[in-house]
Amino acid sequence: MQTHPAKRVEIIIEEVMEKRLTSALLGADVTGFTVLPVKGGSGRSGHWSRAGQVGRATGMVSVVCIVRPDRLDTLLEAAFAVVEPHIGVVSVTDCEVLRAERF
Amino acid sequence: MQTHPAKRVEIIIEEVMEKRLTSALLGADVTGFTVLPVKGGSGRSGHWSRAGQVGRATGMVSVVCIVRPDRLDTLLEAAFAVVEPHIGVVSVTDCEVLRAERF
Amino acid sequence: MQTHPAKRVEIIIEEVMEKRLTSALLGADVTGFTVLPVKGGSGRSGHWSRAGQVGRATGMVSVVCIVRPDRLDTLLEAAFAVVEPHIGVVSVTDCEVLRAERF
Amino acid sequence: MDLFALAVGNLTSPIILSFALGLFAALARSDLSIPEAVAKGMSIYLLFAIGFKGGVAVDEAGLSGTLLGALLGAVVLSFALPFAAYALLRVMTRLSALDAAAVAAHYGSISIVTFVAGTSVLESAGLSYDGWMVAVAAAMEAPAILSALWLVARSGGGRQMDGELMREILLNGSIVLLIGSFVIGWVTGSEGLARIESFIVSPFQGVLCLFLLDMGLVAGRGLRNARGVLRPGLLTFGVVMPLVGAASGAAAGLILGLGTGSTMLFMVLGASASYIAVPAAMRVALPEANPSVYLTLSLGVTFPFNLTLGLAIYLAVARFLTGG
Amino acid sequence: MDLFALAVGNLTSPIILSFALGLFAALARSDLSIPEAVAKGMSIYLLFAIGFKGGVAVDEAGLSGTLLGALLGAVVLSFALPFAAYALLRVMTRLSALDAAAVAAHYGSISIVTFVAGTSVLESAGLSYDGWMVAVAAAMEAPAILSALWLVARSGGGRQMDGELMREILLNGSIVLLIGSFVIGWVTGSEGLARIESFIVSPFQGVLCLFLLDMGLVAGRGLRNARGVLRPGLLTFGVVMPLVGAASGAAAGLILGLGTGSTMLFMVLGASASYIAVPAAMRVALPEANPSVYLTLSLGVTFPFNLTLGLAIYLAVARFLTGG
Amino acid sequence: MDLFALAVGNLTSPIILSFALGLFAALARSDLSIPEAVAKGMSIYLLFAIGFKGGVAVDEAGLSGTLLGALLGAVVLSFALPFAAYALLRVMTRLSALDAAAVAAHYGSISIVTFVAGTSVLESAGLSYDGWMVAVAAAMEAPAILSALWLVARSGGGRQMDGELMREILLNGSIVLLIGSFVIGWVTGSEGLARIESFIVSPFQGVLCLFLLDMGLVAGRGLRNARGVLRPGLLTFGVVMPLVGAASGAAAGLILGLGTGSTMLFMVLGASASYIAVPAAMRVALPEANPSVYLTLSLGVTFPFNLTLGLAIYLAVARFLTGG
Ligand SMILES: Nc1ncnc2c1ncn2[C@@H]1O[C@H](COP(=O)(O)O)[C@@H](O)[C@H]1O
Ligand SMILES: Nc1ncnc2c1ncn2[C@@H]1O[C@H](COP(=O)(O)O)[C@@H](O)[C@H]1O
Ligand SMILES: Nc1ncnc2c1ncn2[C@@H]1O[C@H](COP(=O)(O)O)[C@@H](O)[C@H]1O
Ligand code: NA
Ligand code: NA
Ligand code: NA
Repeated sequence: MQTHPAKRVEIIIEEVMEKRLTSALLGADVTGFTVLPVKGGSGRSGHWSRAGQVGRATGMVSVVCIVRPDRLDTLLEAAFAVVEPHIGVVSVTDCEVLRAERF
Repeated sequence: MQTHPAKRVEIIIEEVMEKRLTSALLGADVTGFTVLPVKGGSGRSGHWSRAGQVGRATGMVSVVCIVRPDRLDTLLEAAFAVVEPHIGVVSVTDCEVLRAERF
Repeated sequence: MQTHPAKRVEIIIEEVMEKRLTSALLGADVTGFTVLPVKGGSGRSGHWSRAGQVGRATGMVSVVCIVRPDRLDTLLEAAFAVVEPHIGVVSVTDCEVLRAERF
Repeated sequence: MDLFALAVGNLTSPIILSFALGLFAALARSDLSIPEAVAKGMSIYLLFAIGFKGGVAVDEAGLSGTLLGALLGAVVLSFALPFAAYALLRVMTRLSALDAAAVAAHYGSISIVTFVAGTSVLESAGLSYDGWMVAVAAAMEAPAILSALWLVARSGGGRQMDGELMREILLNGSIVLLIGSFVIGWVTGSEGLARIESFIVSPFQGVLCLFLLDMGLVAGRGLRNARGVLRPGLLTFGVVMPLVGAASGAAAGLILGLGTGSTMLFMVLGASASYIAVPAAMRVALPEANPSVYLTLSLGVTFPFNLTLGLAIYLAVARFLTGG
Repeated sequence: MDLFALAVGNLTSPIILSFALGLFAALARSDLSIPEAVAKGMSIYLLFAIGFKGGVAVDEAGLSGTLLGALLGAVVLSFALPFAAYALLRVMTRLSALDAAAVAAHYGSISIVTFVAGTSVLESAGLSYDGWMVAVAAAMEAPAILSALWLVARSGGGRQMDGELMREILLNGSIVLLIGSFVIGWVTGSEGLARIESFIVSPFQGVLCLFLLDMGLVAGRGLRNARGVLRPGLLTFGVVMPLVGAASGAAAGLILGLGTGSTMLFMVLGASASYIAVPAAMRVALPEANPSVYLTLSLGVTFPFNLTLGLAIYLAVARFLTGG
Repeated sequence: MDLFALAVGNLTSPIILSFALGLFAALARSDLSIPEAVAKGMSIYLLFAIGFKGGVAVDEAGLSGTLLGALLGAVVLSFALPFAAYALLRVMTRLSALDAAAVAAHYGSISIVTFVAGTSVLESAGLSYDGWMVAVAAAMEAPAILSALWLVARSGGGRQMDGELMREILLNGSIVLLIGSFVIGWVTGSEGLARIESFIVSPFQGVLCLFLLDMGLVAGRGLRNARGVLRPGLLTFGVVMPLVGAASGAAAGLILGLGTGSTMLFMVLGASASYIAVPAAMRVALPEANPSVYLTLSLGVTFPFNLTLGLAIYLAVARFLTGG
């Protein structure tokens, strides 16, 4: 089938920063993204798990964002401004999408 | 370690369409896939979140499917037939897998 | 923006093996990973869903791990030792990351 | 001024105030939220409890001949109301034929929480109702969807109703649980009730409060995201259509010769709009229809209207009509 | 016809009917489902409540010398039953040694919900039982796993039992919660019970209904996905093995001189098959064994059999044997 | 030895033992865990119930002039305590200014579960308290955050407080729900309470047990992961600071002329440390501060101390001071 090149950006970020990140994305005209829940993880600040947690201080979410290649830099800059002082991981993968007109 | 080329297909689709999509995949002999929950997102039809929702009308899921490269087209056609009139995002990434005999 | 090449490893594995896998990763000095919940799926051993399940025998999780390319083999060997006799899927994708010093 | 006092009494019940709190929190962008799993758990509890109690009531009171008539009336009403809604929408708003049909389906179907809130109002007023009204509620869930699909097909759009979708609609979780627990209640009767009474009767009102808190949160979030959608015409429809539905319900109640309580509940069923089963069916069958229109209208306008003013009005009218 | 009446009375209790409703909904492919978090929450509630009440009962009745004997008997039974199950499976079915051992582990261990349903039946029949039977239940959870691993090792397969797995099995959530709340109940006694009675006693039966609804849904889904697996031999085993287990439990009860209630519960423990702790341990220790065999058998065949017919039979037999 | 008996009585209550069970299970690395959604559901229930009951109490007893003074005192206390905590931390530990300020914010704010456990102790002792103490609790949630940010800004670090963060803090879920249900309780009064009493009053203690089981699990997991963090200086601070906070609370109670119950609760508020609202605010405003320091200290040290010994001490002191 006919596919089109695009970029898949995955931003793993603290749950408390989710709204700030998505606002920044929307502000940079990146209107398409999907937020996945995260169960737990490990990093330089240690191990954590959401099991039984009531507060939001220890959770992360994963924001997946598929964009046209020429929009990548705008996206990364918007994301970086939010992520910078915080913990979080930003990765970019090449991908192909169906229905390019949607992006 | 020895790895083998494969394709990673990610289909973000409405929860109400999940069963139809997986039936179509199984029908096309794509028997391996994993369904991830989705917390929220944004697209041309606006912002949404699963928080506190009882109904299934507003949720999405992410179906991840790793296939041998030569099975990709069959998969995409099966998926496209389901996704076409609906909202949803299909992306394909090159990957390498361990244990190629499983795919 | 300045990005750096890295590898994104995704390990879909049985929930009962999660702790063994993450211990093996930590043992191989792979300290950064994120665990995503999984809702359901299908494979050679059939269809499953977490809906209404109390026990842990039928669930899977997805462990995402972003590493420097030169750490990939260590990671795969550690993961393989755990996954080998079990069901589970390991895939590796090339990606680019911001803030390479974190990996 | 009986109606006024009733409305005020209703407005200051913990149930309504909990809904208002949720609405306020969401509009003020508080991060208060109830986990999806807890919300679903509460809805399962409410469906199970209301179905079970209905079944027990039937076991105790016996089945009058009216049940069959009421079920028939319910199906007819659910089939017919979408046509009225569709006509009103085409006149009052500028919605496309497709969107109008999708909205119309919601108003032919019912909201079980509104029904539950209606039974609460009856209890406060010391009035009883027929236990089988929960079966009547279940019977009204699905037919409206068929009318809407027919309306779309007639205007040349939409997809054909397939068997799979039909099965999904008829066996959707709410219907199965409601009917299933109704049958369980009927079979086990008051002896069964005695065993689980302190689970399904005593805490019922409290759970309803928290559930309405959640519905307020969801409705408020929907209203915030859909500001652009709610034109005056639509808003008016969201308040007028329940009155039309209630009037039809009242007619059905009178024709069937139901008592005050059951007539009021029939009005509530007519007036209420689905926000669980029908939206999900519309996503499948009419994917091109705009969900924020029908969700906002049903949950953000009609539901609060019924809860705050509607129930009081319907009770007053039902009393007047049946002399109860 | 005492047994028959009892079976019918049991079959029409809200508990069993809720299970049947879940089973029906899943087999009819309704989308009714209970969120995983809610199901887990209910199971935590049930374990906490049953453990706590057991502890309070011990505080009230005092510890007779029988407890130690009963614990010992329980461990022996749990070790021994897998051998019986394994032998039966090798004769009655064509399962591989590995699969047979994995299934056998389940039948030496226990299902706490079946135990809880057993206590419900006793209560309905106005019979009491020793509070420490919950400790006996906990003691039977794990030993069977060791027997199964030994069976596999003997036939040259499987992996060695490592310390980590041992710790996981002994400290698995259900055991810790059951024993922990048993101790809390024992320490705080009836004064503690008074403070939380309206949480753990009154709504108990109702929560059990919803939990069994969920189990029916899960069992039904499992049966649908595993149609190919359930050959006649396996099906027969799923009904015969509980009777063997119950007979062993009855023997233990008689030898220990337990009362009617406790003897019946010992039979229930012998008859029931694990569907939480053991399957998880098998996934780790015997990954090559086919999970759909043991899950379907335990949850889809033996559990419903025990719930519907088994409990009535065990009670009748226990009464006959103890003259209760 | 009144204090001693009280401490022992408190230590053997189901509530404390449930917390201990959770702590034990986590430290022993059992896989026992309560789903996040269930934990959140229980916390929503507890906030709703405690707020509602407070509001009803105000409706019944009327508002004495003390409320305004108490609110003012609460805000002052919440602003002031972080300075005391910061000074102590700089003297007793080697935390950086940033980490010290982040920890200090927690101790000026409050833990609503500790408050709830305090009301339980009062009830057991047959003492009453002013219903509006829940409003006082809500008033103490946020001000401490501002003090901490000011301390950081003064030492040249941190980020500026933006309007968005301010809104988030003031409208955070716990505050909105607590104040909201307080108002609902006040408006609907004892008539409203009667309708939902068997939901929010009877099962309250039992839900609290399960919630504390979960808190024990979370605290235990935190302690295991943060072994390196808890140096002796920090540990000592985690026990001394509550006493300082309680003393300030006692002073406030005396100045305002509160009764024994309310004075004790004021002490509890001063002594307790936030583990929900403040940590989340710190992640946003002071991302460089180490979360395992403040989470472990608040939830792993101060919370258990208050629960086990603190409450008994505060009650004894409050009785002594007010002659109650
Ligand atoms: N290399 C990585 N791959 C995937 N996730 C990571 C990685 N490093 C960190 N994370 C996630 O980000 C969180 C915070 O990381 P850190 O700031 O290193 O403690 C971790 O708990 C993980 O959930
Ligand atoms: N570019 C994108 N990247 C990731 N997810 C997307 C994207 N576009 C849409 N989605 C997801 O698909 C849903 C529906 O998209 P839409 O049809 O554009 O409203 C959104 O709410 C997102 O969850
Ligand atoms: N090709 C695949 N792509 C994605 N997930 C898979 C794939 N194969 C298996 N899985 C996941 O792994 C689980 C076990 O697979 P299997 O061992 O083949 O039964 C499935 O239920 C899926 O969740
Ligand atoms: Na209607
Ligand atoms: Na057994
Ligand atoms: Na404090």
